Amino acid sequence: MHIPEGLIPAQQAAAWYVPAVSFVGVGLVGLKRRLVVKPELRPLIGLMGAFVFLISLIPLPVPGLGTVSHPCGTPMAAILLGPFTATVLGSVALFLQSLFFAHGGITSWGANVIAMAVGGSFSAYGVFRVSRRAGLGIGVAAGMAGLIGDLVTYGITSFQLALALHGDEAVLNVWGAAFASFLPTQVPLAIAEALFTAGVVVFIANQRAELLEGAVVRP
Amino acid sequence: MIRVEDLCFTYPGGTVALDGVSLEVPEGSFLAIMGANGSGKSTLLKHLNGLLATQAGSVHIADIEVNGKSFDEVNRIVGFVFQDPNDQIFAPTVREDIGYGPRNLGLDEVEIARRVEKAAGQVAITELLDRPIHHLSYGQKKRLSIAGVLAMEPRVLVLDEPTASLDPMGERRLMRLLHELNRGGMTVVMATHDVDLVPLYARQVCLLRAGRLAVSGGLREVFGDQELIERCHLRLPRISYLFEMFPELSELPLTVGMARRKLEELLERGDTGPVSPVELCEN
Amino acid sequence: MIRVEDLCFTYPGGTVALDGVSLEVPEGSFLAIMGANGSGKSTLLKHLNGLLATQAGSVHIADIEVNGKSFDEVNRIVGFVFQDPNDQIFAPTVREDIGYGPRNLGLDEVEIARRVEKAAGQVAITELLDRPIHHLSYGQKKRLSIAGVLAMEPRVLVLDEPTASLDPMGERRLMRLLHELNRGGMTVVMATHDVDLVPLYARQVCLLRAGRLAVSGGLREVFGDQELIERCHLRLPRISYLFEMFPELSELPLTVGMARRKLEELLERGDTGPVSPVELCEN
Amino acid sequence: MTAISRNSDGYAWGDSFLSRIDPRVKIAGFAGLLLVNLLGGSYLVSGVIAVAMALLMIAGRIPYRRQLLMISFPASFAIFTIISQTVFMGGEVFASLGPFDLHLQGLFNGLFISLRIIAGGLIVVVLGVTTPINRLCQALRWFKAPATFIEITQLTYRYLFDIHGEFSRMRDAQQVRLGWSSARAGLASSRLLGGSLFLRVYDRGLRSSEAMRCRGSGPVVNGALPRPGKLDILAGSGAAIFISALVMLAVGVAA
Ligand SMILES: Nc1ncnc2c1ncn2[C@@H]1O[C@H](COP(=O)(O)OP(=O)(O)OP(=O)(O)O)[C@@H](O)[C@H]1O
Ligand SMILES: Nc1ncnc2c1ncn2[C@@H]1O[C@H](COP(=O)(O)OP(=O)(O)OP(=O)(O)O)[C@@H](O)[C@H]1O
Ligand SMILES: [Mg+2]
Ligand SMILES: [Mg+2]
Repeated sequence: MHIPEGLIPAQQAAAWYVPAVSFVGVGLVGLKRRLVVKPELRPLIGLMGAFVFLISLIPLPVPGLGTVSHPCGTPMAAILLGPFTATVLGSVALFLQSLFFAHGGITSWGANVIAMAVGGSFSAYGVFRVSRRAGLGIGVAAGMAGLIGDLVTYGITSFQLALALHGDEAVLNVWGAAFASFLPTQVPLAIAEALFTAGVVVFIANQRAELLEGAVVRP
Repeated sequence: MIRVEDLCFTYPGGTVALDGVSLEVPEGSFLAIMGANGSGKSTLLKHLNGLLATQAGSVHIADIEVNGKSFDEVNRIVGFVFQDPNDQIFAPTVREDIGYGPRNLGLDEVEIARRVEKAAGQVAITELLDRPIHHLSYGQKKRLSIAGVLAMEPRVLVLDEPTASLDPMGERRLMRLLHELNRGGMTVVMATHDVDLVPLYARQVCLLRAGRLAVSGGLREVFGDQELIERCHLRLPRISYLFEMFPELSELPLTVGMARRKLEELLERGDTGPVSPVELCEN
Repeated sequence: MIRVEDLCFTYPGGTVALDGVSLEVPEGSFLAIMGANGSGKSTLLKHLNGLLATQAGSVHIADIEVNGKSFDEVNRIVGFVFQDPNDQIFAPTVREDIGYGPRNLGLDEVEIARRVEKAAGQVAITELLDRPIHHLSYGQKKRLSIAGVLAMEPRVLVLDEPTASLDPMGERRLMRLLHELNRGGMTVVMATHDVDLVPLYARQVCLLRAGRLAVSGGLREVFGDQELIERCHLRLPRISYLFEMFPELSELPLTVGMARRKLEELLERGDTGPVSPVELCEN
Repeated sequence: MTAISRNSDGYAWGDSFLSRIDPRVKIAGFAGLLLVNLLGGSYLVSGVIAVAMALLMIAGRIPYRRQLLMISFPASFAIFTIISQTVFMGGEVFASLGPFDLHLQGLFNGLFISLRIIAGGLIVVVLGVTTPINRLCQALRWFKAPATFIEITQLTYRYLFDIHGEFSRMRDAQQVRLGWSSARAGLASSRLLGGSLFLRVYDRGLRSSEAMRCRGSGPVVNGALPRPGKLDILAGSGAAIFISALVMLAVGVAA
């Protein structure tokens, strides 16, 4: 789930902004170069951005807490386009969602970028690469990437929530509690994300292998 | 068969697309809806099968009120052909796309196959049946989109510019097919910009202008008011303009057949040459 | 201006869409490409600006060979209007979409704004300039897709069925505009199914049949062979059929204007009534 | 039932005094509000902001069902906040629930943060719902946001409607041919829809990128914004006065 506007206190919001802006900045520079060399990448990038937007907007209620949760979509983007580009796409999706659906927020954008865009993309990409190197099939590798990317995102988000709302408890305890309380929703969600990521990647590998250029590290 | 009462529709952006349109289409009619680009034709048609939900006013098809609840029921009666074929076709191959509707009607496989063959034949795409749909030309997609609806054998056929992008022979075939189906009792409603075609086939015409019904009635009523026609961004059939050279005529002919009879009168000649193909369907 | 030599093209699915087409279009021509659905018109046009890469044969525009390397250069010369406007327009609003091409030509903002206004006026969508494109009717999208190309003021204009889905007044305006631009020196190539329109504007016609050039030449040459015309799934202009009632005529008239003169001859009348709008552009 | 009737940004393209205000003024004003909301540190400040935003929405005739829907997401977080604060904050215990002690001060703090969330959510909603994306991007460009970021934002936005459009068109086309009239048909149709959606949108995207290439393949750039007018100056000074008042309120409460 994206952390809404106003939840994180100002100092922490600012602190999350620093790494978020750095990652997005590096991603933007790389992406700009990519678009100069390969302008025909635009539709795929726009499409993935929109998919990340839509996928991370599918609300599923978390029982007992009143909040909603959702898959991320960044793992799939990271597999298809690389982690830095996926980070940019995630950050754009978060920006648009906060404006048009009050889903996430402007001051909490930095925190959300770190969790969903950076965390989701890089962990998924790493898992995908490692699994492919280890000789796993493309579907299995993508599924693992989806699963881990999703769980990492929620690990970071619950840490951010814990940090913002721990009150007088130790942060780590609250983190544990938050993570545990989201688990009943998060595990099925992570599995859904895994299946979805695997499905799309396999589908593309079968139908339009050229879209996967570079992403598929041969085992 | 179709009763539209006081229909209004405003799009989310604030464009008023329909503004109090009322219309009565008896069973077995052949109605042409005409009007400028953006005058609300597609919006009106999309109400006839519940694709757009009424905001004010009501639509009845065969005495069923069209709304979310009656959607499936209405769509068993009404077949709808979209303006852009890319909006309408979605199955992987031509055969599957045509068979989609019949299958959902619960027909058995033999009947489905029969209908697919028949509909494909009607729009002359039989040899394309096993092509994937993204390997079709635009006009071929257009034909496919019509076949998919014909295969459902609806009682009412609503078509949004069915002849745009068809080649002339395809256009003629389609119009004759519609004419025949209409004679067999099917109610046909089509939006079109082809003023030369309308007098050949339609019996009732309704003209939209900026979301309002400018006029509705028989051919003579509608095409009689040349000034209104032009205010609606239409024109008379080309053949009519030819006869403006005879100021003594009280009525301009609208089709080749009419023109011919008129000319024979004018020339006081009795002989009739061979009948040309465009005249055949003229009513 | 355009030289197509022995062009062949086979789609990945195995469909042979072009099979040895050669064509020479001098600067300042107005060429209509006609043919049945699926005869290869769009495929041919997409070669003229390098959208499809030649598989065999060659295409030259203004003596530049069209290929991947010359793509941008060629597209500064050739403006291309797609058959489906939904494929062509992509910017968020109408204004941005029209301005897209001029901006990429490196023009300054003032000039861009001027061109946007002018092109929007030419296709009569000035009052839609600030609409988002997904709030347009199909015909409005069609107009926009044409405006986006006009704003680039290309030397060659290639249009794939530009008049489909335009209302008759829009159609007439567009054709007159093309006629004027053509008079100003622009080379115009359009694929179209409208046989009634072609004789009014085009000076050269080329007929495709199953990927081959069936005939290419002036109006008389092409429309003279009625049997060939019908084998290509076309027909004569409607007005011509009217004159089949005069078997003594050696040549059927193709436009209202021609018909009128012919009729005046036949009736041996000298008086001319008021000139009708469709005749104005007749050449 | 169709895409068109559910276009979520319909309002932004409509005409209201809120959507006419220069987006730069709006962004500056709303950024100020966001900061005050976050730094103000009092019920009063966030409460006043929330009420003011609600009034703006009513004055701007933003469809109220949408308001509720939009604000429901941040509101759901409020519940979570209240629970966690009540449990984890120290201070006076007013009740206990199983292993957890419930603290009064935590409850109050939770309520305060919730109010801040609601106020913040409302600010963002009002900005988002009254500013068409292209004007927003124009303003962002003026504020020197990276060009690539803006371009990706526009591309993403455009494809949102492509996906949404393609999805709803396909679903409409299926419904019209009775693809959703029974559970079985619905299952088959949804499979068809899911399988084809990605490729269809991609194909459409590919075609529109071809079209872009024909016209020069640069990024879609918005023209410059017109100079601010009377309404903008009025709105800008209104916002400035309101924000200063809030700041003073915040300082007063803190003192
Ligand atoms: N993307 C594609 N993949 C495979 N085959 C195609 C593709 N596009 C067109 N074809 C086939 O190539 C042939 C020529 O198509 P083309 O689009 O050039 O026809 P056209 O003359 O433009 O027809 P229309 O009048 O319907 O637009 C047709 O038989 C068509 O089925
Ligand atoms: N999805 C939409 N959102 C907002 N406005 C729309 C939408 N679709 C159409 N409109 C507007 O509603 C009006 C009527 O549109 P409609 O599509 O019914 O016209 P039409 O008569 O079918 O035109 P055409 O001949 O171009 O197909 C137009 O002004 C159009 O701009
Ligand atoms: Mg329409
Ligand atoms: Mg074509």
